[in-house]
This record gives sequence, structure tokens and C-alpha cells, in this order.
Amino acid sequence: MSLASIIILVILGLVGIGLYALLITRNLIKVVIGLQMMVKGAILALVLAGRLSGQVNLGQSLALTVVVADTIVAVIALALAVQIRRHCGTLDLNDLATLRR
Amino acid sequence: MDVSLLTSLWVALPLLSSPVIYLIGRLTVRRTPHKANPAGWLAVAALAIDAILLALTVDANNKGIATAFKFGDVVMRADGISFVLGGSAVLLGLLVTIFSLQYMAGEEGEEKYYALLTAMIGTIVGLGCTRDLFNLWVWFEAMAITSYMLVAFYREQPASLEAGIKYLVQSAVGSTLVLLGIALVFASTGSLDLDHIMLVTQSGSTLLLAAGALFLIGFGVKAALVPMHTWLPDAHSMAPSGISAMLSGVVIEAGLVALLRVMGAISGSSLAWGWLLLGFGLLNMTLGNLLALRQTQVKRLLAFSSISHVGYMLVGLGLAVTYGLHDGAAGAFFHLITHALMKGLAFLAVGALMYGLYLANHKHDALMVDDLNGASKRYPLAVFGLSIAVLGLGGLPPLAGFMSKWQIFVAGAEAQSTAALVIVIYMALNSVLSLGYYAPLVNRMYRKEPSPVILTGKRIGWQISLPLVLLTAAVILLGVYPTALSWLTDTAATSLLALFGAI
Amino acid sequence: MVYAVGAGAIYAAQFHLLSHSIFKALLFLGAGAVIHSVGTRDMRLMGGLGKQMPLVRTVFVIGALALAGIPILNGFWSKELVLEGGLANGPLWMYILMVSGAGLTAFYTCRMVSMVFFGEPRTHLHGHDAGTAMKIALIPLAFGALTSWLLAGPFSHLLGEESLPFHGVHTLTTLHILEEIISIPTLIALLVVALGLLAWWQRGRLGWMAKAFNWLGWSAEHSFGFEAINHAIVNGTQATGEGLRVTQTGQLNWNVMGILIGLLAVLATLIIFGLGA
Amino acid sequence: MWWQVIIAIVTLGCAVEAIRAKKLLVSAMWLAGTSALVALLLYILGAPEIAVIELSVGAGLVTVLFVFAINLTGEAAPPFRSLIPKPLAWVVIAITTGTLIWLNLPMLGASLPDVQGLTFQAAFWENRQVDGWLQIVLIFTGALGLLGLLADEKPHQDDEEVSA
Repeated sequence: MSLASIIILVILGLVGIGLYALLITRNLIKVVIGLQMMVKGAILALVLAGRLSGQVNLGQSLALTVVVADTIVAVIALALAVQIRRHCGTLDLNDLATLRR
Repeated sequence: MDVSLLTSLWVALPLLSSPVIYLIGRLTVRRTPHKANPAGWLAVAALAIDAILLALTVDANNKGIATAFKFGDVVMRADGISFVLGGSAVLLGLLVTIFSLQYMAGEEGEEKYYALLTAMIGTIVGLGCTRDLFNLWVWFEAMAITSYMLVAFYREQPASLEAGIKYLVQSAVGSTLVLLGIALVFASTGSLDLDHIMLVTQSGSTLLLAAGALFLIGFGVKAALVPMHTWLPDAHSMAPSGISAMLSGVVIEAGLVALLRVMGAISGSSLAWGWLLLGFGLLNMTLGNLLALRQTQVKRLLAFSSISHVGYMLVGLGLAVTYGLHDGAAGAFFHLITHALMKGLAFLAVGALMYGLYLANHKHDALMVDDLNGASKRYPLAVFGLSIAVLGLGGLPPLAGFMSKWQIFVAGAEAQSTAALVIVIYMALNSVLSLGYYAPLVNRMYRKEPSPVILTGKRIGWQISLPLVLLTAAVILLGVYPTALSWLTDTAATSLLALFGAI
Repeated sequence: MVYAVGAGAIYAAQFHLLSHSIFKALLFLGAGAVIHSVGTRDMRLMGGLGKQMPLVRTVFVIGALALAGIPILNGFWSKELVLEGGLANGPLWMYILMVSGAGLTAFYTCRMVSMVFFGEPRTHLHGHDAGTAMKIALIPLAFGALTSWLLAGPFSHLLGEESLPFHGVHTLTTLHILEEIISIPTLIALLVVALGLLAWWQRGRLGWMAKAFNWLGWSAEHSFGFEAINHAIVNGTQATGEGLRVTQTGQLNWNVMGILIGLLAVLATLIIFGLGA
Repeated sequence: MWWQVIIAIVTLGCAVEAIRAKKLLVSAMWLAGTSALVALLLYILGAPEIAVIELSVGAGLVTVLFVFAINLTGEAAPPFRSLIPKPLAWVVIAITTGTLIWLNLPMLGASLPDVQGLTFQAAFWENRQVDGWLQIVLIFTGALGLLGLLADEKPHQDDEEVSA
């Protein structure tokens, strides 16, 4: 098994596990954890893509931007979660479904 | 002025002015808490200057001077599509900012609202110009980040927070899927430049097929393709009305443009892309219309109608991509512009009513359809604007919406194929169906007895009225002179066909 | 009209739209005058009204002939243009369907005109003639129905340059358009129209046929079930709309599921249809 | 090669544990572990710079943020039944990842060419400088968003709520 194939399986594994978390978890914080898991897969994917095309440093600089951007997304998501806890009194997604139909 | 400097200024000015707006606004609030916040006026000034820069750039482009600049390895080039998207963003943004002068006055964190709104407009303009696959994602993500807080701006309203987190999670999933697609394209072509990718794309590559699927879904979340649309009605109905107008009029279209750019680059990999666009278009139209039919909240109804209108654009673009029809693309871009105007007008008019009925009385209730009864008696201008907007959206001649839909119909007829003909007839039926929920609104506003809420409504000021008047005039004028914008939509259509390698 | 656009004959569609708007306005206004005068909408109760309201009768006949596509009137020219555009670009069966439609139109217009304005009064309806205002509205329209086809050239000019430049409408002179219209397919269409007229004329002799078509008359009385179908469609659509609202669960988990289902659908489509290309 | 396989398996194991853990804090710790192992994989791939950043930001900063947020919101209530039936979620995820792996088959056997071209500094600061500038925009707007969401609420609003 080559390194590339191992990494590809890890990438898809992380994305799959992250998506699974988004499907079954009902806690908002854990949803954000699932998102972060997917992003880790994407970072690996970009670096691997760079490596496969012989431009690993280009891949790295893309991944750096992704790290920054998705950390900000996580920060805002957590801030929203805190605010939701404060004003809705819950983090359960089942209770956060007042907007429907 | 040097054209490339001009173009870069057009992109950068909103982004540069955003921190200035925030800082000045913040300092004023600190020193004199009871004075009116200058942030709004600063944003109006910045966007007005940006509109002038836009005009100059367009002028240079029409003279045949390449409106491009290079930033490191990343090429930014303004073409027809950039002007359609960026122009809608700047102009609608300007009107929304003027509208917000009264609508948002006295809200907590006003300066953040204007700073983020200006930054969002800048990111949309940049998104339209960039020619680099990864840079496109960065602009896209920046646009998303600026809009998260704007959607959840009423941070003490549970509903608005709920809408914000749903929007955030879904669009974050989408953008991660896009990243995976970018990695696939980067790995298989070794390049990030869209023009270069197009040259080296071969058909039948399964990697590029997977990448295309990820792009379609990832950007499709932002463009509200069914079944990724579920965030849209929540976000659009809970955001402040000005932001609803921006989201509906420009942001979902920005998702569409981003999708077109990357799909164009890898379109050589398969023939199915155009059909996928058509399929999503029909799905969007049907579901958007059917779900709008029984809505009781006005803003939610308009949000679902946005879903169906994305469907019209997708069908136009799909026809263009599948059959290489210039008219399909021109119609779709024309519809993009008219939809921005009509939906902007609709949301702003609803916002004006909400302001008069609720916000001015310090209430945050949702505007229900029943609240509109007899509103024409008290708010003739807003009601007229809303009526023109929804009738235009329903495709009644001679309003702008009819002309743009008609162009897409004509493109379908030009395709000279039974499938395209069936699609056109289906679209026409959908238009009729959409009148089934637009027309009762108008009827209600003009012919019913005023509801008690209406009678207690407050007056609305000129800041709210001015954008309504301008947008109403634009919707009517574009209906009467649809050719006024054909130079722009034609350029955009040419750019699109060039993207998909049809020329 | 839809047929014409579908077949790519944009100009024909627009031209027919113009003619249609003129003669339909004429017919509607004429019918309005009649209804105003006798106070009922039921055609079967009318009859012999022509004597009481000669002017309305005249213009109504003009409008009806235009609708039926009788030569010289504007409906003839534009309808022929549509049919020809269809023959050139569309499938043949559609053309045949359209021509038969034209024949049917001729038949029912004649029936309508004869029932309302000619023959013996069926009931004692005391109609009075239309008012002056109504006449003033009707006369220019009748004139338009007679002559608007002469404007074919200028109209194509207008379309070609002003409003629909994208669609490649060729600017043609009136004469050219008229020449194009008069051709063999036109004669066929005229023949069918004439057949429709004949069928009405000889309706007495076609008694056996009428009997065979009795069920048609019965169903026509019940609006061919259109009323019921209409009702069903409206209710069905509303119910579907209401039912679909369940899909908007508001639960984030299901929303993400939507994204995944979309991804799967696109991947499946691409694998099935996309790999070959 | 076998040790690479083991690292990969442990990484995925950490990720699974992060989802399975009942307590949120534990979950966050497993996420930090996943992040550290991803950093290791990045290093193995020949990307030491981004590995360091992932270690400090992904495993460090983000974990701190999670801990903060969990402290502010409190631990989760005992786990509920999920809204989507778990078997359905399983099947959908399995089909999706399976299809993606199948489409990626041509890449699985790819060999990794030697690293060439730019240094990381040149790639980031020169080639991709627009991304760098945009990071500033991202950070600025992100900070504004954070401030907007979490800044102290004006007291008079609370007064109104109390009086109402």
C-alpha cells in the first residue's frame, strides 16, 4: 500500500466520520467537532494534491489559508452556540427546529 | 487612470473601507453614545465611490482595454460575468445601505452591520473577478464568514440565532466539499489557474467527475439548489430585511457564478453538466413554487420564491451549456439582474412594512401574510413597490421579470429539440403556478379591509422610501426597455460560453 | 402562439399575438355588449339578436371570421404564418393537430354566431342595442381586424430592431411576408377551414354524425370535464404544496442529509450518464 | 510502510472516539488527538510547515476554544436518540465514501514525485499573496462577527426584559 493511498483513505475516513457526526449527533458543539473533522480531511487532501503534482509547498500555502479560514468559522460557530445556549436555553438540535415548514 | 489599478480599486475599496467604517463608528458611539452613528453614511459614501469605479471599469472594458490585474500568481480579470455579479452587488448594496439608515438606526452594533455589509459586497466583487480555483474558494469563504453574523444579527432573538447556526453549518459543509473538489482538480491537473485547467482537462477522467460533483454540491448549498436549500428560508426570513435582500438578490447568485466558473474549467470532462444544471433547475422551480404556495409568513414566501427563481437561471444556463445557446446564457444573466432588482425590491418593501408595523414599535414579530390586508391605505408606496416586485417575479408583462423569463423561453425554443420544448412549457406552467401565491398578496393589500396592525403602523422615512422608488422604477423601466442591459448580458453570455469552451 | 414559439417562429408568434389581441378584444367586447343587453350568459337562450343590435352583429361577425382564419382578415394571415413556421421547423403530427384545431375553431365560431345573432329568438329576451360608448370602442377594433395585417412589414421592422434584437428576427416587408404566406400549406389549411364551415352548413344532413357525437355534446355541456379537472389540479397542487412542507423539517441533521442525498444523486447521474462522454 | 498504516488507523480511531464519546470535553480531547496525528501525517507527507501550524492551531488553539465554549454552555445532557436512524446514516455515508473512493481509484496507486520548485515562503508570500491579504479580511470580519455575537449586551435591554 503506497503512502498516497493510505492518506486518501484517511482523508475520506475523516470526511465520512465528520459527516456521520453531522447526521446523528444532536448536540451543537459536537456538530462543530464534526465540521472540524471534515476540515482536517480537506487540509490533508490539499497537501496531498500538492505533493502528487510535485508542488507540495503550494499545497501547504493553500492549507494554511484553509486552517485560518476554518478556525474562524469554528470560532463563530462556537460563539453562536454560546449565544444559543444563553437565549434558547438548549443546544439540542431537536429543540432548535422552531423554523420549519 | 491605469485600468488595472482601476479594476483592483473597484475590488479593494469596499474591503479597505470596512475597517474604517467600523473604527469611526465605534469611536463615535464610545464618545457620544446618543448621537446618530456615522457608520451608515460612511458606508453609503464608500459604496457610491465604488459604483463610480465600477462605471469607469465597465467603460474601459467596453473600449476593449483588458480589465485585469495580477496579484502574485493569481490573475484577477473582470469580464461580463464579473460585471453582472459585481454590479448587482455594488448597486443593490448601495440601495440596501441607504435603506438601512433608518431601518437599522439605533440597533446595537450598527457599525458592525455596516462594516460587514461593505466587506461582503467587496468579497462578492472579488469572487466575480478571480480566475484562480483556490482563490475563488477564499473569496467564497470570506463572503460566507461576513454573512454569518449578518444573518444572526438580532442576537437576542432565538429564531435568528437558530437560522444563523443552520446557515453556518450547512454552508461550512458545502465549502469543505468544495475544498475536496479543489484538491482533486489540483492533483489531477497540477494547476490552479482556471484557464489553464480548461486547456488540460480531458474527457472521461473519473477524478474530475468526482470533483465536479463536489463543486456542484458544495457551491450548490450556497446557490440553494434543491435538496441543499433547507437553510435558505430560515436565513432569509430571520435576517434583517436589508440583508435578506442582499442574500436573495446577490449572495445565492454569487454561489451560482462560482459554480459556473469552476464547472466551466472542468466541463471538458463530461457532457452531463448541462443536463445536471437543467435537472436542478426544474427541481428548484417545482419545489420552490410548491413550498411557497402555502406559506403564511411573507418573508418565508419570498425566500421560497428565490429557490424557484434560481431554477429559472439554472435552466437558462443549462440550455446555454447543453445546446451552446448564447440566448440562454444572456437570458439567465438578465434574469439574474432582474431577480436581484425584483427580490431586492420585494424584501425592502416588506422590510419597510415590518419597520412601520413592528420595528418602530420595538417588536420583532414576523410579518404574516394576514398582516398585509389593506396595507395600501396606509403605506401606498411600499405596497405599490411590493406589488410591482411580486407581479414582476410572477412574470407579468411588461415588467422586468417577464422580459427575462421570456428570453429564457425563447432560448428553449431556439434549441429546436423536443426536450427543450417540454422544459419551456414546464417553465411556463410554473410561472402560472407562481402567480397562484403572488396575485393573492396584491389582492390582499389593495382590496381587503385594513387589519388592526396596519392601522397602528408608524410612518416610514425617506431613507426607506428612496430605494423603493428607485427599484420600482428600475423594474418597470427594464420591462419596457429590456434592451437597455443587453450590452451587459450579451458580454456575460459570451464570457460564459468562452468558459465552457463553446467559442 | 406557444406552438409558434416552440417551433422557433418568433416573429410569427409575435404577429399572431398582435392579431389575436385585436380580434379577441373585439369578440370579448362584442360579447360583453350582448351580455349587457340581454342579461344572460347562456348562449342557448339567445338567438336572433342580430335584428336588435345590427352594429354589434356586424363587428362580431368580422371578429369571428378573423378568429376562424378566413382570408383577408388579420387572423388568417398571422395564423397561416404560425402554421407555416410550424411546418418548417416542427414535427408533422403537430402541424396536422394544429390545422385540425383551426378547422374546429371555424366550426364553433360559426355555431356561436348563428346561435346568438341569427335564427329565431329562442326566448323572449328583450335586448336593447349597445350604447354609443360601446360602439365607439368596437368600430376601431373591427377596422383593425380588417386591416392590421397590412402592418406586417412595419411590425417585423419594429421587432427586429427595437425590442427583440437577440432573436434573429428578420426584418421583412409586408409584401414579402404575404408572399410567404400564400403557398400550398396555406391552401390545405384553408381547405380544412372550409370543411369546418361546410360541416356547420350541412349540419342537418350530418345528423348521423351528430348522433355519433352526442356524447361529445353531453360532455361539452359539462365543459368536457375541464371544470372538474381544473378543480382537481388546483386542489392537488395546493395539497402537494402543503404536503411538501413536511420536508422542511427545520432539523439540522436532516438538512445535512439533504446535502448528502444531493451529492449521491449527482454522483449517480454522473456515473450512469457522464462516464461515456 | 506498516507504521504508516498504523498511524492512519490510530488517526481514524481517534476520530471515531471523538464522535462516540459521551462527554463533550472528552470529545474535544479526542479531536485534539486526531489533529495531532493529522499533523504527523502532514509531516510524513513532506509538509513540515503546515504540520507545525496544524499542531499549534488545530490541536492547540481550537481545543482551547472548544474547552472555553463547553465551559460556557455546560456539559451536554445524556445522549438522546438521534433524529436520523443510525442505520440510514451508516448506509448513506458508506455509499458516499465508497463511491468517492471508487472514483478516486486512478489516484490510489500514484507514486509521489520528488518535491521541486518553490520554497514554502516563496509559495505563500509571493505566489499566493492575495490569499494572505484575504486572510486579513477573514480575520477582521471573523473578529467583528465574534464581537457582534458576544459583546456585552446593553443593560437597558435587560431592564426592558425585566420590566416586561
